[in-house]
Amino acid sequence: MPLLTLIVFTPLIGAILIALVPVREVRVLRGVSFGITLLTALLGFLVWQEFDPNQAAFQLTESRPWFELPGALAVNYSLGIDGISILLVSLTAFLMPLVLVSASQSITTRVREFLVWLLIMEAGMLGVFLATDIFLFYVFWEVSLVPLYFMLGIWGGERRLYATLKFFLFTLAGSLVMLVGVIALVYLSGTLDIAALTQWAGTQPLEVQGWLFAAFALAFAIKVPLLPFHTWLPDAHTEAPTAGSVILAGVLLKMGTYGLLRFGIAMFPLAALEASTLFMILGALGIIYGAFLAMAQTDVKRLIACSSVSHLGFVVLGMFALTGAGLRGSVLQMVNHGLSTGLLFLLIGMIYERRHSRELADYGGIAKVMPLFAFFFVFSVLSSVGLPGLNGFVGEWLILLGAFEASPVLTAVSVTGVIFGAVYLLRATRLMLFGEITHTENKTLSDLTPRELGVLTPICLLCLVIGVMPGPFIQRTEASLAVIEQRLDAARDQQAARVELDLPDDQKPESAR
Amino acid sequence: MDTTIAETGQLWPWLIPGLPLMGALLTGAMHLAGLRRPKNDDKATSKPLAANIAILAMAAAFAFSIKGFLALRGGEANILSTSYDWIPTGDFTVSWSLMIDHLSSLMTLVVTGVGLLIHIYAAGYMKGDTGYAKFFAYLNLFVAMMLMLVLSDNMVGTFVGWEGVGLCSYLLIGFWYKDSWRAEAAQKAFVVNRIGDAAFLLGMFILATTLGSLDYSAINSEASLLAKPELPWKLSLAALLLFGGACGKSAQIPLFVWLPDAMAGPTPVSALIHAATMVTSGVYLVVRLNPLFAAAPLVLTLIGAIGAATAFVAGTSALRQRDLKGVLAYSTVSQLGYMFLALGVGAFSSAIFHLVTHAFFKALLFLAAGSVIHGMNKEQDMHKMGGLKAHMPKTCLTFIAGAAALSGLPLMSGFFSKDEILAQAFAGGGVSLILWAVGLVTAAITATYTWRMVALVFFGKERFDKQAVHPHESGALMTTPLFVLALLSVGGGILGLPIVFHAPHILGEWLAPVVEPGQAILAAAHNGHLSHLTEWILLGVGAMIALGCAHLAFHAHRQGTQSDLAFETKHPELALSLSNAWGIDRAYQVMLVQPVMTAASAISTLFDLALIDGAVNGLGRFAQRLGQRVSRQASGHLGAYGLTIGGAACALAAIWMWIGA
Amino acid sequence: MNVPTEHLLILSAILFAIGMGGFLLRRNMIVVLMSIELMLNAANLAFLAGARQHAALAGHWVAEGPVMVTFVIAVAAVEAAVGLALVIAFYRRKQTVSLDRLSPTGAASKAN
Amino acid sequence: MSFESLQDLYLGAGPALAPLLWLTGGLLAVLIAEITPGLTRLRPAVVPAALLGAAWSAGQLIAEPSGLVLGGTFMGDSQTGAFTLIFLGATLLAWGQARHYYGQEEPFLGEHDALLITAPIGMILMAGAQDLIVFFIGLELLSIPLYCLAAFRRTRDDSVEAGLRYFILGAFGVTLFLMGAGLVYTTAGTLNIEGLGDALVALTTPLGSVGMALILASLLFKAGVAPFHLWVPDVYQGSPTPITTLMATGTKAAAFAFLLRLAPILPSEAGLPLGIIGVATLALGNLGALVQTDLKRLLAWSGIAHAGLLLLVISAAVSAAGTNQQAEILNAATSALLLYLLAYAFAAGGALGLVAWMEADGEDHTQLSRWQGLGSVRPGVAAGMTLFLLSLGGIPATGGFLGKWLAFSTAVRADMLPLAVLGALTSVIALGYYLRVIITMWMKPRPESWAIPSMNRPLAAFLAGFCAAMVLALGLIPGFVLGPLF
Repeated sequence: MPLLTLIVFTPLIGAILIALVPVREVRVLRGVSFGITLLTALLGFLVWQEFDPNQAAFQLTESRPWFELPGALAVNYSLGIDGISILLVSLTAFLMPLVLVSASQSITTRVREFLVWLLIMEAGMLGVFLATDIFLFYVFWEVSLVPLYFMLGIWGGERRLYATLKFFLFTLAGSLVMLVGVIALVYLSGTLDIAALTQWAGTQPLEVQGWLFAAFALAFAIKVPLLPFHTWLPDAHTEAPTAGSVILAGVLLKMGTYGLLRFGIAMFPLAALEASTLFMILGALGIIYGAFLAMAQTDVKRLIACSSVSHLGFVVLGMFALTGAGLRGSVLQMVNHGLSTGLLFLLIGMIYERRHSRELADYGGIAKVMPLFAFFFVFSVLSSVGLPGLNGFVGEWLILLGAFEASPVLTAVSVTGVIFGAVYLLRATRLMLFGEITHTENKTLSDLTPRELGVLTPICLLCLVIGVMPGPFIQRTEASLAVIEQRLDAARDQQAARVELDLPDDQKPESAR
Repeated sequence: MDTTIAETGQLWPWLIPGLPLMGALLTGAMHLAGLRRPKNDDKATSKPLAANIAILAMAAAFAFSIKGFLALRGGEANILSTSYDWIPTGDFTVSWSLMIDHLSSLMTLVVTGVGLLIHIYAAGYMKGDTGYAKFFAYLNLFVAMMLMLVLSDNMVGTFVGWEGVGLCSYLLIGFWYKDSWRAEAAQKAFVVNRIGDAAFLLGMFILATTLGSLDYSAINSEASLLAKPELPWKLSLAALLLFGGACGKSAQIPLFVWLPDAMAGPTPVSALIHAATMVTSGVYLVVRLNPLFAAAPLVLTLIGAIGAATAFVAGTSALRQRDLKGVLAYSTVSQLGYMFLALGVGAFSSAIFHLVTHAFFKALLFLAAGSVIHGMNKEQDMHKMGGLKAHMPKTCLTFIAGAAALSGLPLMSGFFSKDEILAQAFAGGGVSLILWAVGLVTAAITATYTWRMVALVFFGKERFDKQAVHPHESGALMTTPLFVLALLSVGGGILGLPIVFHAPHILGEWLAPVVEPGQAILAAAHNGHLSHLTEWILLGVGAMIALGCAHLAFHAHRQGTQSDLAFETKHPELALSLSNAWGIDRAYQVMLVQPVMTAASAISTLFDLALIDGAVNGLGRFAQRLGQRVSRQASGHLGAYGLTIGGAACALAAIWMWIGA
Repeated sequence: MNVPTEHLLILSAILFAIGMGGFLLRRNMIVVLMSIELMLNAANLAFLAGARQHAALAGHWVAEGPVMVTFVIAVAAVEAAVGLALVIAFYRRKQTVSLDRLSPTGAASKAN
Repeated sequence: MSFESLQDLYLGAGPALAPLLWLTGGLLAVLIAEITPGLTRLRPAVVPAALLGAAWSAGQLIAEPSGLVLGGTFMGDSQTGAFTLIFLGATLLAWGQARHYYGQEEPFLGEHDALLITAPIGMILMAGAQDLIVFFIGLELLSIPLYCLAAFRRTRDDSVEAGLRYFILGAFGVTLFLMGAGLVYTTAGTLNIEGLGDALVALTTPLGSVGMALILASLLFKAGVAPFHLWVPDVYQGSPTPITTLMATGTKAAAFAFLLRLAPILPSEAGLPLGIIGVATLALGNLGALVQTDLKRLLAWSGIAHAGLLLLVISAAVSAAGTNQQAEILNAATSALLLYLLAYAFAAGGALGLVAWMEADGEDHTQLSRWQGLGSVRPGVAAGMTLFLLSLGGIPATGGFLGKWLAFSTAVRADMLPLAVLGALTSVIALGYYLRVIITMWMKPRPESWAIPSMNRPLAAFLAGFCAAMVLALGLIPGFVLGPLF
C-alpha cells in the first residue's frame, strides 16, 4: 500500500478535517489532532520496519505523473526513502504526537488554527524528506515555511512580528537562489528525478558542479544556520511558542543539513571536495561562536537557541569531513540534536507555563520544589553536552573522529566546543536549579504533571537507547552513505587526475603526458 | 587479539559493573518514588532499605572481583566478557567489552573493597539527610562507572567510565545543592574534568587514525613497533594528550584546581571519589598504556617533572590549610604527584603500589575526618578543634594509624610504597635524581603537615565552645570501617616489601605481565640498578626524615594554634598565597575565566547584535528608505511623468541605435 | 518637382517636437489636448511620406500609409471627444482646467 | 476590390474572429437593452453571456487554431486563443466586482457595461495583431474605454483625476507608437510584422531603430514597466477597484501579448538591455510597494514588479533570437507568460475583488490599517487574501509559484543566469510587503471599537472563491492549463 503517500497526507487530511469539522470545544479538537499525529507516528514506525538497511537506492518508492513543463520535462509526484532520510522521517513522526500533547496546555487562544498549522507543518516536513522529484521537494521545502511563520507570528512572544518576518525572509532569500539553481540543474540535465540528477551531476566537470553546489549550499547554509546567516535563529526560537521551537530545533534545522548532504555532497562530489575545508571552518567557527554566544545569554530560551548553532556546527563539521565516521556521525547527530534540544525546549516551555519568565535571574533553587523537573533537566543537559552512554556522545564522537581524519587542527579547535558546551549548559543548570530559592514565586511552583512526564519519558528513553545501542540506527544509513563515499572516492581520483593535468608539461609524470 | 586469552565471551564479568548499576537504578527509583509521596512521612521505612540495597550491590561486586582475582591467580589467562557492537565508525567498530587482567582485577578489588567500606560508613554518616536514597543511587552509579573505566578493554569504553565518574563527582559534590557555592564547586569540577577529557578525546583520535583500532591489546602491541622511526612524534603527541586527560582527572598541575573545591561534597564522597578511586584513574590509564608511554621518553620525563612539581606545590599548600578536609585534599594531590613521579621514572608497578596503599590510608583519614566533623556538628576549621582525643578515642586511634601511614613512618604501608618510588627515582640517575630530591623534600613536608593536623585536632587545648558543640564518638556503623582501613594502612606494606628484605614483592610480580612490555622498552633505553647498600641507606634516610619531621611538627602544634598564627604574622603574603595553592586558582580566574566571559558578552552584544543583526536590520531600513524615494517619484505631477516618459523613450532610442551600430 | 522623403520626415519630426513641447510645458489641459492632436498629425505626415516613397519604388499605389492615416484621424477625433469630456468632468469638480490643480498622490498626499 | 475577394478574405476567418464577434454582439445587445425600456431588466445577464460565449469560441480556437486570417493581419493561433481566455477572465472578474460597487453611479451601469465589453475586443486585437495597424486599433479600442471607466465615479476627485491622468499619458503613449510606426514604415516599407522581420537590416538604420524604440517605449508604457511606470500607482489607486482589476490584469496581458509577437523580430543584442530594465523594474516595483499603506497602491506597485519579471521573460525570448534554440525558448517564454499572467490575473484579481468587497463597508477600507485583525472577525476573507498574496509572492502550491518557476526557467535557458539570480533576490523584497499585510490581518489584534464588516454580497463571495480555487488549481494541478497549450 502507498505507505509514503499515506504518511505525508494523513496530517494534511487531518488538518483539513480539523479546519472544517464544526465541533466547538477545544478538547475534542486536541484529541482528534493527537490521534492523527499518533496515526502518522504509527505509519512512521511501519516505514522504519519496512526499511531494508542494505539497499542504498530509494525504497518504498511511489511515482505518479503530475504535469509537463515546457521542454517536454515530465514533473511527477514521486516519493522515496533511503538511508539519509529514514532517521529524520522517523524523528519527525516520533516527535509530533509529543509536541502536540505539550502544546495542548500552553496554547489556549485560537486553538483550532494552531492545530491546523501544526499538522500542515508536519506534512510539509515529511514531504521534504520523502520527495524524490526535485520540483516536489522544492514545493514542500517552501510550503513547510508558511506554517511556522504563522505559528511564530500569532502565538509568539513580544517581538514575534520582527522575529517571524526575519525568519521568513532569511530562509526565503536562500531558497530563491536555490530555485534558480534547481531550474538550471533541471534544464541542464533534462530530468527532475533526484536519483537521475545525482547520477548526471556526478559526471559533470568541476566548473558546472561548482556554481550549482554554491546555489544549493547557500540556501541550506541559511537554514542550518551556518555562521554568518544565523541571527534569525535566536530570535525565532525565543519568540516561538514551545511547540514551535521544539519543531524548529527538532526537525526544521535538519532540513538544512539534510539538504547539504543530499543536494550538496551526494550530488556534487567534486564541488563538495573543493568546498569541504571552507565548510569545516564554518562548522568549527559555528561551534565556538555559538558556545560563546550561549555563554553570554540571560534568556534561557535564547541560550538553548545559541547552543543549537553550536551543535549544528558539529553536524556540518562532521559532514564536510567527507569521511566514513564523519558522515555517519553527522546523520546520527541530526537526530540526537533534535531529541536533546527538543527535550530542553519542552522543559523550558513547562517551566514558562508556571513562572511566565525566561530570564535566568528569575529562577534559582527550583530543584528543591520541582525535583522531577530537575532530574529531566539535568538528563537533557547531559544528553546535549554529550555524556557517554547518552545519544549526544555517539554522534559527537563519530563526528570528531571523522573530522580528525580530515583536519586534526580544526578538530582540536572544535573539541574546545565540547568544553564550552559544558560551561554554558551547566551554568544555566546551576542558575536555574541549584542555590537558594530567592524569589517567593518559586516556592510554590508545582512539579511535573503525569501528562508532562508522559511527553518527556519516551524522548529520554530514546536518548538512552541511541546512546547505548546506536547500531540499528547507524546501520540503516550505512548503505546510502557507502554509495556517497564511493562517489567521493571517485571524485578524489578525478581531482587527483585533474591536478596532474594542470602541472606544466615538464613536471608531468611520463604516464600523463 | 592474541589467542592466549581465555576463550571469549563469558557473561559474568558484566556483573561487576552491572550490579552497582542495578543498585543505582533501584535506589534511584526509590528516591523518585519517594518524591511522589507527600512530604510528611519522609522518615518512611525506605531509608535503611536504600542503604542496604547499595551495600548489597557493592558486596556482590566485591565478591565477583575476588572470583576474577582468584581465577587469574590460578594461572588462567585474562578473562574476556561477551562483547556487543556499539559504534560502527566505517573503518572499525567500537564494542562494549570488558577484560579482566592482572591490572584491572587489582583495581576492581581496590574500588569495590574500599567502596564497600565507604558505603557502610555512609549508611551511618548520611542518616538524617532527606536525599538519602538519592545519595546511594549516585554512589552506586559512581562505582559502576569506575568499574567500567577499569574493566573496559577499549579506550572508548574507558572514556564512558571516564566521563561517567566525572558526572557522578559533579552530582555528589553538588549533593547539598541548596548552598550555591557547592553547586559552583560541582560545576568547576565538571568543567575542569571536561578540559582533560577534551585532551583525552584528541589523544584517542590520534591513536584511532594512526593505529586503526582503539583496543588496548592492539595499541600496546602496535606501540612496541614504535621503536621503528617512522611514527615517532604522532604517538608521543597522543601520549602527551592522554596525559593531559590524566591530569584533568587525577588533579595534577595545571588541572588540579578543582580538587580542593570538591571538598564541598559530603565526606564519604571525598573519601571514595576524591581519595581512593576516581583521582587514581589517571595513574591507571598511564599504567594500562605503559608501552605507549615508555616509547615516548620525553613525555615520561614531563610526567615525572609534573608529578614532582605537583607533589611539592600541593604539599606546601597543605601546610597552611586551616580546614581539616582542605589539608587532606591537598595531601591527596601531593600523593598523586608522587604516583606520577613514579610513572615518570618508569616505575609503573611502584606507582600502582602507592596507589593501593594511598587508597587505604587516605580513605581512612577522610572517613576519620568525617567522623570528627560529624561529631563537631559540621565544624571543619582545625583552629576551632583540639583535645578531641578524650571525646573520640576510636576515631583518634584510627586517625593516628592513617597519619602514620601517610607520613611514611617506618614499617607503615606508606613508608614502603613511598620509599620504593624514591628508590626507583634515585636508581634512575641523571634527571630523575632531581625528582628524587624534590620527592625527599616533599616527604618531609608531608610528615610535617600530617602531624600538625593530628596535633591540632586531637591534642592540646579544647578550642571549641562547650555549650554549642558536644563532640561524641560516632556509632559502630562508622567506626568499624575505620578499624578495617586502619589495619590495611598499617599492614599494607607487605604487598611490596623491598628486595633487601628478601621477601617477594607480591605486587611487582602480580603486575609483571601488564607492565613488562613497557619495562622492556625502557630497559632497552637505560637500566639503573641499586646495590643493597644504597637501598639500606635510602630506607634509613627516609625513615629518619619521616620520624624527625613528625616529631617536630607534633610538638610545635601540641599546644595549639600559636605557631600557625606566628607564621602568619611573620610573613603574611607567603602564608596567604600558600594557603590557596600558590594563587594558581585565582590566576586561572583572572587569566582564563574572566576573559572568556567578557569575550562571550562582547561577541554576543557587540559582534552578533550590533554587527550582523545591525547589518540585517540596516538592509531592511535601507530598502525602506529606497522605497520611500521610489514611491515619492509617483507624486501625481503630470508634467514630471511626461518628462520621464519622453526622456525614457529617447534613452531607449539611443540604446537601439547603439545596438544597431 | 518631387520633394525628397527626408524633408517630409524632418517636417514631421518638427511638428512632433512642437506637439511634445506643448504637451510637456503648457499647464492648460485644452492646450495639452491640442498638442496631442498635433503630434498625431505629425505621425500622419510620417506615414504619408513613407507611403509616397514606397509607391514611387513599387511603381503602384501603396495602401498601408493612407489606410493608417484614416484610422489615426478617426481615433484622433474620438480621443479629442473623450479628452474634452474628462476635462469638463474635472472642470465641474475643480472649476479650473489648470494641470497644477491635480491633487498630489502617493506618500505626499495622505497623512499616512 | 471585388466582392469575391472581400468575401474570401473573411471566409477562412470564421473561427479566428468568433470571440470578437461574440463580444461585438454582446456590445450591441447591451446598447439595445439600454435604449429599449422593456429590456433594461435583461441587461445584467447580457455581458456575462457574451463573455462566456466568447470564451467557448476561444476554447475552440485553441483546439484547432486557424492561423493567419484577414489577409495576414491577424493571427488566430492557440496563443491568441489562450490570451483571449485571460482577457475574458479579467473582464468577467471586473464585471462581477462592479455589481453593487457603485453608489450614485448605479443608473449609469448600462454605459459602464458597454465600455467594459469593448475593452476585451481591443485586447484580443492587440494579442493577435500581425500588423501594426490592427495593433493600433486594438490599442485604441482598449485604451479609450478604460479612460472613461477610470473616471466613472464622477462624484469622487481621485477617480476623475485618475481618468484624466490616464487619458493624457495614454494619449501621449499612443502618439509615440504612431510616430515610431511611421518611421518604421518609411524605412521598412511594410507594417506587417513578418515583413518587418525580413527587413531587419533596414531596422538597424538610425531612423529605423528610433522607430522601433518608440514602438517599444509605448508598449513598455502600456505594460507599466519602469521607467514608464509612474502613472500606474495613481491611476490604479484612483480608478474604481473593478476597473483597477481590469487594468492590472487585462492591459498588462495585452501589452505583453504583443511584445511576445514582436520578440522574434527584435535584434538579439536588445535582449540584455531589456533584461536589465526588467530586473530594474522588479526591484523598483518591490521597493515602491514596501512603504505603501494603501492596499490598492501596494498592489499597483507589486503589479509593476510583476511586469518587470515578465519583461525578463520577453528579454530571454529576444536574446535567443537567431540562436538554434530560438523556437524552444520562444515556446517556453510563451507558456511562461501565459501561465504567469493567468495566475497573476486570478491572484491580483481576487485580491482586488476582496478590496472592492470590503470597500462596500466604507471608503477607507482600502487603507491597510483598516484590515487589522480581520482574521479574527472574517477568517474567510482573510484566508482568501492570504492565499492571493502568497500566490503573488510565488510561494509553492499556488499558481504564482509555477509562474515564477517558468519565468526563471526561460531566463535560465536563455542563459541569462546572473539576471535570474538578481531577479530571484529582489523578489525576496516582495515577500516583505506581502507578509506585512498578512501580519496585519492575522497577527495584530482587532480594536473592539471597529464594526464587523457586513460582507453580504454573494456574487463577490463566489468570485473570490472561484479565484482562490483557480489559484490553487494552477499551483497543484497545472496540467489542465499547461497541457493544451503545447
